Parts: sequence; structure tokens; C-alpha cells
Amino acid sequence: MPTLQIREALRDAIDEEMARDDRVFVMGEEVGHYNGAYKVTQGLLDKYGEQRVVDTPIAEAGFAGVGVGAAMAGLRPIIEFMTFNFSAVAFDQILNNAAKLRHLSGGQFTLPIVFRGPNAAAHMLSSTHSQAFESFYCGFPGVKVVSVATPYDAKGLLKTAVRDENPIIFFESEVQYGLKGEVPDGEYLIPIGEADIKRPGDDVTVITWGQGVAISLEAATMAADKGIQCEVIDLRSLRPWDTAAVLASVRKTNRVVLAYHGWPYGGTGAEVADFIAREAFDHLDAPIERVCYEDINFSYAENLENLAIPTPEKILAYIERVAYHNI
Amino acid sequence: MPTLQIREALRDAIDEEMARDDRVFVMGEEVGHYNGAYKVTQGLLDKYGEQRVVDTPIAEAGFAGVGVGAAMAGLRPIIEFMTFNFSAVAFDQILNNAAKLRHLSGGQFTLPIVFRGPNAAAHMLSSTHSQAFESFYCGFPGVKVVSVATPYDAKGLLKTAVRDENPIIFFESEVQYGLKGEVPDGEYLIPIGEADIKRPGDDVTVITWGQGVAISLEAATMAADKGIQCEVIDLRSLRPWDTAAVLASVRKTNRVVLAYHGWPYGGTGAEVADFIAREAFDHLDAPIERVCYEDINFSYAENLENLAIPTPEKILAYIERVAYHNI
Amino acid sequence: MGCYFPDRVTPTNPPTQAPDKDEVLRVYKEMLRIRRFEEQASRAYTQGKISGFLHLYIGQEAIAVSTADLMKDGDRVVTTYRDHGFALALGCEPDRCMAELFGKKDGLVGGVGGSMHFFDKDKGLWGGYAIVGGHIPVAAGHAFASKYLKDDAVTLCFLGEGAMHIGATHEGMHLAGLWKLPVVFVIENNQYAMGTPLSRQTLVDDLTVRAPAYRMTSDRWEVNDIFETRRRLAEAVERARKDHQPSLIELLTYRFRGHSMSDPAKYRTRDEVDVWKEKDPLHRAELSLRNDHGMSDDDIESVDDTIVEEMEAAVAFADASPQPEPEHRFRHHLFEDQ
Amino acid sequence: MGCYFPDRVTPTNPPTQAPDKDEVLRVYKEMLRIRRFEEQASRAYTQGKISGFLHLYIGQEAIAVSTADLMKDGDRVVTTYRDHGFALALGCEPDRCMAELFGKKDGLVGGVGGSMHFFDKDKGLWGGYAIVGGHIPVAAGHAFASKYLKDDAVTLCFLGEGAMHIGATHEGMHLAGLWKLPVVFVIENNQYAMGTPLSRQTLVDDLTVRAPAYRMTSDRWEVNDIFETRRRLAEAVERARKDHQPSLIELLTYRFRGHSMSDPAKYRTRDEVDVWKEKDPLHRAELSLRNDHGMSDDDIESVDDTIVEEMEAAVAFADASPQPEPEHRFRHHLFEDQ
Ligand SMILES: Cc1ncc(C[n+]2csc(CCOP(=O)(O)OP(=O)(O)O)c2C)c(N)n1
Ligand SMILES: Cc1ncc(C[n+]2csc(CCOP(=O)(O)OP(=O)(O)O)c2C)c(N)n1
Ligand SMILES: [Mg+2]
Ligand SMILES: [Mg+2]
Repeated sequence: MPTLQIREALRDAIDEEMARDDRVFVMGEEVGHYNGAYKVTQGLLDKYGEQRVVDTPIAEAGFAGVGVGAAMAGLRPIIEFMTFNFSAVAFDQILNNAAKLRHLSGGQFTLPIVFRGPNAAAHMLSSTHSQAFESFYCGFPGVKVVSVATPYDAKGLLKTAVRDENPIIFFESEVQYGLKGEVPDGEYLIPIGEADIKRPGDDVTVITWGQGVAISLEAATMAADKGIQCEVIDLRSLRPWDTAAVLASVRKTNRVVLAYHGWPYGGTGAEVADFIAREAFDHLDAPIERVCYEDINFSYAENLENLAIPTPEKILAYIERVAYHNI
Repeated sequence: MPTLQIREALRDAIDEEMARDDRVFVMGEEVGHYNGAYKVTQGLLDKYGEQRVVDTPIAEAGFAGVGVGAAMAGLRPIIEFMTFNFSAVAFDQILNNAAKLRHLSGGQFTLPIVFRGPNAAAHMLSSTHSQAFESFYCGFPGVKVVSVATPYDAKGLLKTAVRDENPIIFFESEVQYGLKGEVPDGEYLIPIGEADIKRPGDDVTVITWGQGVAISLEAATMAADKGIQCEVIDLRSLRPWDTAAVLASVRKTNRVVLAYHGWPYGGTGAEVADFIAREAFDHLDAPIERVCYEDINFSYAENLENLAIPTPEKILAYIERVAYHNI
Repeated sequence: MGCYFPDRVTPTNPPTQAPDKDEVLRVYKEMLRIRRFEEQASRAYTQGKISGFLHLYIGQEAIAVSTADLMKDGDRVVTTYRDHGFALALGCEPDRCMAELFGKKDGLVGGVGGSMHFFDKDKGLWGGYAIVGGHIPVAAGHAFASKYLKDDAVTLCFLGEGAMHIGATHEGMHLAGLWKLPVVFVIENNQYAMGTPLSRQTLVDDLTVRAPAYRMTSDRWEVNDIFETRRRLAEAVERARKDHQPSLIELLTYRFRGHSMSDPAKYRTRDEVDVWKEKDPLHRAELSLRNDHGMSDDDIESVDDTIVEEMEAAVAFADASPQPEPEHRFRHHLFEDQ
Repeated sequence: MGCYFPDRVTPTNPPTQAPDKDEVLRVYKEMLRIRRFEEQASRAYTQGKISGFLHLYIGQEAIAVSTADLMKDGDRVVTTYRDHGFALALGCEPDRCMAELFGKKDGLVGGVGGSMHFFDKDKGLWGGYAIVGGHIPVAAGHAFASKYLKDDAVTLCFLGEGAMHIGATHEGMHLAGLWKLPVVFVIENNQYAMGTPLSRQTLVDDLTVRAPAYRMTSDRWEVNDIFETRRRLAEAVERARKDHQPSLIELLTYRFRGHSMSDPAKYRTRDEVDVWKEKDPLHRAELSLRNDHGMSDDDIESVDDTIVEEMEAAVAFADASPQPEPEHRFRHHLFEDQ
């Protein structure tokens, strides 16, 4: 199987969907002539032209809203946020238009639109450019939220997202665009809402997504050396998320650690933990632990940032804690 | 003790703080000549003039940002959002400026600013005007979040908020502005971060805030008739929140129901539940239950809205469930 | 003070020909239907049959009616929460509109939206929006799609003058101008944003001053004569359709009621209201029917009676319509929620 | 294409008197200090000593230097992430600025902000902001406070031309104009927003076309002669201070490097860059020192050597500075976090 970077897998997904359906177009800052701030859209302008690869001025609320209006009128926009940090100025367009217009119109309109871009901390970008937006975008109905961590998932899920008839928030990662992995030739789709067991194990369930996946797998390897077999579940979809896969694993391991890039208060981490605590109440042998960001604004200084984010070592410590809890 | 409406208690708090400190000013849509969309600021323009009671055009991001800049320069703004639904267009100013500038500047600037207004569903306003913003504003560091449900708390907490040196998100309720309660003459302050036990009880802990408080107390009365004594805790502060008061109650009752106005995914509800499940792991005799909004966009139709929101009956049902769980 | 600047109004070019009686009577009826509908709604609100926010269009009817006359198949109207007038002008049944206000099953959108969110795609009503300025980029998006799909459709986007100062409006208009989208932005300057007169919203007296920044063509007039309004709007619509040249139009108008039912409108004087009553296009059309076309009190009254009956029937229909089924609340959040 | 419109530039009124040698030399040194600092930073970045984003001010130095000359006690500069030039011009030590770029303890803000977030309140640097347009309302807020407190201070707010199209800029400028705040908005039109030339950001060639909508006074010129720039900026500053009349200024300038270190700037031609090299105010000041004030190669070189030494010392200082203490990351999120 060919090996691709996540960046390339995303590009192939967009390219294939644009080739397949001429209602699909890409819009955002620097997506065209500049070939993308992170080169995800490289080459697409040359191939599809300015009508379908649309460079915008710096006006996120404006072009997010244009995407919403275009989707209502029959197009299938892929809106790129250079990073999700800049989507904060478009929050109203997503919350009050994208997520609500189908319902408000009594089902008269369909909103097939994807909002995609890098999410969460990259490296030394300080506080305004280092934020995880799950807790904001998962918190209301009317959208689906996806977060990808491998080239295979990136391509399969983005293609599905583009074909989905709903607004999709699609999280990528600046620091993982170059991450390589196998991607089969030819078309495949990955359904939204299905988690993926990235590593099977019987002792501890590690639930993760996005940038959390790679470090969770590292932690699982370290844990294995200590005799603890972790089952690493990549949620991939955060709204809706795969309750069945999670419960099945928890009923088997009776121990859970959540590891992800994001602030601790609320969000997907608390939602999943609370769900498990209720639905698997009698199956838990230890409290559910969460390894995520420290509850602080990020600093530019490398050492301060590294201390604030989850690491394999931190995850391992919690894996051990839940595993040895009752011993 | 004199009896006031929440509206009047808030007005007295603002009036007293403006009289006490001439750096305090009020800014927002219709706060002056119109005396406030919900009459919270009634009479303040006449008393303090246009410099300190500032009507704005419709530009939430603009005047929220002006408030941030004014706070950095030594003033103490009280920014009114006509409702928090309209704060979505100012989200970036709160997330990336108000919450971060003290840290970004290495502590050179202080941001004493209050963003206040009605939050959550009122009555038959349809989806864009019926949203609870806790899950958005509690999800990041650099702000404090308060939610008031009685005239006494409204006055004491708003005065504290105005004197606090940090950005405060202050949630009120459109449908509760007319709610009456006793408010002592003379000055008093309520510290941010302290919950209030609105009703003591030994059997079940009901954790609530905002519009959830009144219906939780109703539910507690109904439960008492069935022999279940509920301890109703009004968090009042959502970030930070009173972990000690909650744990003390849970260690006593071993049973918890959360009841509040807000969507189920994440947010304060999941955060508090997850914390209890971890910190009181061995004290829980039943899974923690949450009674909140259905996970849908709100409809205008009265019957549909009433079905989507928490009611005393729904809360009672969950109180009974957790109370009888092990019988 | 709600201010009006005759000096700044662009003069009109004279009508090619004066409208005949049938035409005057037709538009008179259309405007009157809207006014009577709003009056019924107002009454129903005070009776507690309508809740939430209710923003009436009384005084601005000529704008919706002249717009409807200009629309071709596929053209769209995108507007604010003050949307009843457009629905009626575009041919939505008063029954279903009233039922929507009552939050009933037979409402235009099944009772989920209420007054602020009328949508009827097939009739060209692409929606009433309730976040000020939030619909401007969306309307630009509809026009973007028209250009993309080459469907020759024009999007007419209406906004209050109060919406000119918010960011989304600026961004949406900027993109529409930059990309030369087939859209007409029409500012319904009714002099107030809730209780705030234009003079406390901005220091400029002419809101089309921004058109050059967006490279839009502009026009600006006071809405007295519905035919002048239609003629001048038509020019903008054709510019959009033929040349993909967007326009920014400011219409000087007035709402005779408060901002919404909860607003007593204490902020304006009787005199100011009277001045505008004189300009009221509905009133002027009636005068023309009487003076130029020899209609009598009885003629006018019988026209009115028929329309009042129609709107009373709408109230009866809305009263009789059932509430939405409980399960209805789970529909349409996602495409899958059928 | 990055475009420049001489025809649209407002002509200047002649200087009252030509600056003497000392003055030319002083501003030349100030501009050169910024350029050499940026060159050191650029080198350090390629050596991996600086990470994240690094936006250089090379080519725009005259703007910061002339601004600094105009500032009185209490006046403020609010700018973007392209903020090193203002810090140096306002008197921040190169050592601490470089240490900030290195993310070190002795950095201007202790290493928490990095390149994009220089703040030095006492020196009048009220900050570098990284969300495009987000600082415009904040700057208006500073000016609001000045008017409220009657402190006679002026806020100078700088933005890139790319920031003109976003909502926050519109709202902040609108409020500043409406409330007549003592603020000067200066657009540093360096022809590009990242890889996007002005011509793909807007169809207008003159960004001050929006000034009338905000009731601001406007001015627009190309930044070649730092003294002309200072003279014309001074007029705007005085308008703000004396009459509380805000201004919108567009400065035509150019950045000789890419948007940030990660941008190879392939989107522009060698010729275009050369045209601007001729206009470079630093280059012009050097010519004047040579031609009008008889400075020799050696004279110029020795000036340069001293400055290069200063900036190399800054790098050495930054290298030697320790990382922030781990506990430092918990400070300053809330006022209580001491
Ligand atoms: C972003 C936002 N802020 C505030 C409101 C509350 N609000 C609803 S209508 C209105 C006044 C709008 O006035 P204008 O734009 O002139 O339209 P008109 O009502 O006069 O037709 C306000 C402030 C809102 N809906 N959205
Ligand atoms: C709201 C927002 N969108 C996008 C970005 C990413 N970004 C940073 S700088 C920049 C270009 C700004 O260009 P301009 O305003 O001309 O300033 P210049 O860099 O040329 O000085 C962009 C798109 C951002 N920081 N904020
Ligand atoms: Mg108006
Ligand atoms: Mg630029």
C-alpha cells in the first residue's frame, strides 16, 4: 500500500470528491494561489480553477456564511479555516446558521458543508494559536464533529464528510500534517460515528482522538513493557461518538484513561467520562482518569508548553494508577 | 427585609458600584435612553449621564472589545449583552482578548470587566434565542463564570464581580428578572466560587444553578412528600465551582442528580458529574444523573419547547431513580 | 432623533407611464393584506395566542410588495425577523403564516420558527433571520451559488439600518462586491434600531456612503410611491442579473408600531409619526384610487372588508390548527432526523 | 499583483525646514537598529533558536521610528504580530526583545508571548496582537478610556491592509468614529496579506475610501521619506489629541521578507521587490547622509558595526538567559495567580 502524509491523504480526498461532484468547492484563506498555508490544497487551483478553489480575504465570518448560503443553494462547500483558532470570529455563523437552518426552515434546506482545518496546540504558538475547539463545537446540536489522526482515517473520513448532508466540523492537526501512514489505492469511506481500536488490549481502555492518538499508542507500548495491556480507542468522531465501542471495551477492561489535547473543563473528555461512569457504573474498578491540557493559557516558551500538554509519560502514569488502583 | 425583583437587585448592585467607583460604567445596546431591553439599567442614564451609561450600535464584537481595551486602561466596564445569544459574534473578543491579555502581557495588564445578560431559554423564542452558553464560556481559562437565581445572590455576586480584577461572565435569566426575594438593606458581598445550599437534606444531592434552581426546589418539595429529603445545592459560580461543598454533600447522600438549563454534551454538567464520579468514587450508591435540555435545537411551539426543558416532574423522576437505585 | 435627509435622496427619473387603475388597485390590495394581517397578529398577541417576539411590518409594506413584483423564478428574498410582509407578498398563505405565529402544526415551518423565521423556499422566501447581520454573508452565499451554477437568479437581501454597523454585514457585503455576486442589498432604514435613532447609530446621514468601498452601485430614496420604488429596485435587480453588479440600496421608510410588541415606542413624538403617516405608501395609493381613479368610500370599504375577512379567516385557521406532534421536535436537526 | 497607486496618493505639503545631519543620522540609526535586529532574529530562527511564527518588519521601519518620535507620555501603540519594530523604536531593550523571541525568562513578557505578543506598557507599547482585526476594538477601548479619564493620551493603532476586510475592524472603527475617540488608525499597506495581493483582497485601490463612513479624517501616502511620514502622522496625532477627531491613515509600504519565516514569498517578482528597494526609507536616509551630509563609506560602516554589535549582544543575552521557571506557567491567568 502507498504511504502518504496526512496532508496528502486530505488532499486526495478533496481532489477525488471535487472530481466526482462539481458542486464541491474549496474556500478559504490562501487555499488557491498560495496552495494552502499548510499545503493541504496544493495543486487544486491549477486543476480546478478559481471558481472551485476560492481564495478569500481575511473574513472568516464572511466566508463561513457564504459557505452556509452556498450549501443551502445546492453546492457542497469545503471551508478551510487556516486554523480553528480563527473560527472564533465565525462562531455565530456555525452556531446560529450552519447548525440551525435546516431545523429553522422546517427541513426545507439541507446544509452539506465541511469546516476543516488544524485544531489544538501546534508548537510554540502561544495562547491564541494553541486552542482545542472540541468543547465549543461539540456542545450544540445540528453539527457532526470529526477528528483525525492517521492518513487512512483522514482520507476516508473527509470523503465521507464531503458527502454527508450535514455541517461537519473536521479537525486536523498542524503538527501532524506530515505524519505518514498507509492509504489503500482506490476509493474507501469511513462512516462518521465509528471509533477505531488502534491497539487491542484487556487491562486498560485508553480513549483518545486527534493528537492524543500517537502519544496514547506510545504510552500503551510503555505500559506493555510493564505488563499492562492497553486497548487504545481512537474515537475519530466526537459528535456523535461511538458509545457501543467504548462500552464494550470498558466492560472488558473495567479501567479507563482518557488522553487528548484539550482543556479539562467539560468538553468531549468530560462527556465521555460521565457517560461511562453512568452506563458502566457497576463495571468500573477504578475512577476514570483524564490526561489533557493543564487548565491554563499556553505560553510560547517551549518548556512551559511541554509541561502543559499530555505526554506518553503522563498517560502511562495514569494507566498505572487505574490498573493498580485495587491492588 | 425589603423584597426585590432580580431585575431590581441587579440594578441596585450596578447603581451602588457606580456610585462607589467612578471608573465603573455600563455599555450595551439600549442600556441608556431605552432604560434596558429588560429594564435592568432603568434610571441609570438619568443618574450618571451618557459618559457612564453608554448606548451602542449593534456591534457586540466592537463594544465587547472596547470594554476590554477600557479595562486595560484602568476603567471597570460592565458590558451588557441584550442576551448571551448575541455574544456569539463577540466570542473571539472574550476568548482571545479578555481571557488572555493578562497572561499574554506577562501580567502587565489587569482586566476588571463584567459581561452580563440573560442566558439560556426564555419562552418561545425559537432556537437562536434560547441557548445556554455555560459550555462555551466555562471551557477556557482566564475568566470566571457566575450564574444567579435569586435577588439576594444577584446583588451580592454582581457587586463582587464588578470589584473582581478579572473578566467575569455573569449569567442572568430573561424569565427570572421578575422573580422576587428578600434583599437586606446595606452592602453585602458574596464571594465568587461559593455554592449555596438552598435546601438541606440527607438522601439525594441535587446540584443546580440558574433557571435550574427554582425547578429543583419544586422537585425537592415533591420528593419530600415521597419521603426523600433532597439537598439542593446552587453552584452560583460555575468557574471556579465549589468542589468542597459538593463533595461534602455527596459523601453524605451518596446520590446525585444534576438539574440545569443547558445542552447535555459536556459543559458544567458533565464536568461536575465527572469530578464527583472520580473524587467520590467509593461514596456513590447510584450513577449520577443529569436532567437538562434535550439535545435538540429549540422550537418556537410552546408544547415542543416545554418537552425539551427540565421540569420539576422530570427532576423528581431522576431523584427517585437514584434514591431507589439499590432497593 | 430619527432623521430623514431629503437633500441626500437621489432624485428619481420620471415613470415611463402612469399605472392604470387595476394596477394601483392590485398593489393597494397587496399592501393592505399585509397591514391587515399584521393588525390581526397584533390583536392575537395581546390575546396571548402569539408569544415570543413579534415584529410588525406596518408602514414598510410597499417594499415587500414591489419586490415581489420583480422576482423571477429562482430569485430569492433573504430578510430579517421582520418577515411577514415578504411572506404574504410572495404568495405564502395567510393561514399558514398565522398558524406559524401561533406555533401550530400547519405553520409555514411547522411551528418551529415562529414570527422571526418564515421560510418558503418554493415561493422564493429564503428566510427570516434573527441574528442582526448574520444573514448578509448567507445571502452573499446564495448569490455565490447562482454565479457558480449560472442559474441567472438574483438574491435580494434586506436588512435594517441597524445592521449596517455589525461585522458580518461588512464581511458579507465586502465579499459580494469583491466577487461581483448577483445580489441586491436593500437597507430598510426605518429610522430606528429598537429604541436607537439613526443619529445615535452613526454620524453619517447617508448609509450608501459605503457602497464605493464595496464597489457596489448605490441608490437611495424615500418610499412614498410604490411604483417609483419598484422601478428603481428593478434597475438594481437587472444590474445583478445581467452584469453581476451588486447594489447597495437605502430605502427611507418608517415602522408605525414599536420595534416589537413589547416596545411602547416612547422614544418618538406624535408629530414625527404624523409626518410619516402622510408619506405612507398605502395611504398614498388609497388617495390615488380615490382622486385619480374615482373610487368611493364604499368601494374602498368593500375592498377592505374582503381583506379583513381573509385575515380573520387566517386567525380562525390558526386557532383550529393543532399543536405540532411531540415527536416533531426531533426532526430536521440533522439530515437523518426525518 | 501587489499594487501601488501614485495617482491616488495625497500630495504632501513641503517640510517647514530640512532636517539637519544629526537628525538624519539619528533616525537612520533607529531604522537600522530595527533592520539589524530582524536580521539577527532571522538568523536565529534558521538556527532553531526561535520557533513558532516570526514576522519581520524589514522595509517598514520608518513607520515605527516616526511614530515613536511623536509619542507623548501616556500615548499608546497597539499593533499586530509584526511588532518588533515598534518595541525597539519605543525603547525596549534589544536584549529583552530577543530573549522573548527565544522564549526565555528575561524576555519582554517572560517568554510567554514570543514574537507576536510584545508588550511594554511603560514604554507605550500596548501590545502585539495575533488575531487579525481583533485589536481594533481594543485600541478604540483604550481611546475610550482616555476620553473618559480626560488624560489627553492618544492611541495609535496599526493594522495590515489585510485587516480592513474583517468585521472587528469595521466595528471598532465605526465606534471610534461615532464616539469621536482620540485614536489614529494607521494601515500599513505592505501590498500583501500573506500570499494575497491587495488586488485579490478588494477591488478598491484606496483603502481610505472608508474614512467618510466612519466620519474620520483620512490621509494616504507612500512611505519613502521618514520625515514626511512623521510630519503627516503628527497632524493626525494632534487632531486626535486636540479635537478628539479620529483618523484613518493608509501608508503604502513594503515588506522585503516573506509574510513570516515560513513563507518563501514566491508570489512576487524580483522586479517588484527592486522597485520598492529604491523607495526603502532606510536606503534613502543613507543616501541623504552620503550625498547631503558628506558621510563616507567608513562613516556609514562604523555606524553599522556598532549597531550590529548591539544586536549580536542581544542574541548572546538571549542565548544566556534561562528558560522560565516551570511554575511560571501558572501565573497571570487570573489576577490571583501571582
Ligand atoms: C447580533 C444581535 N444583536 C442584538 C440583537 C437584538 N436585536 C434584534 S432586532 C434589533 C434592532 C435592529 O434594528 P434594525 O437593524 O434597524 O432593524 P429593524 O428592527 O428596525 O427593522 C436588535 C438590537 C440581535 N438580534 N442580534
Ligand atoms: C482572524 C484571523 N484570520 C487569519 C489569521 C492568519 N493570518 C495571520 S497574519 C495574516 C495576514 C495579514 O495580512 P495583513 O493584515 O496585510 O498584515 P501583514 O502581515 O501584511 O503585516 C493572516 C491571514 C489570523 N491571525 N487571524
Ligand atoms: Mg431600523
Ligand atoms: Mg499586508
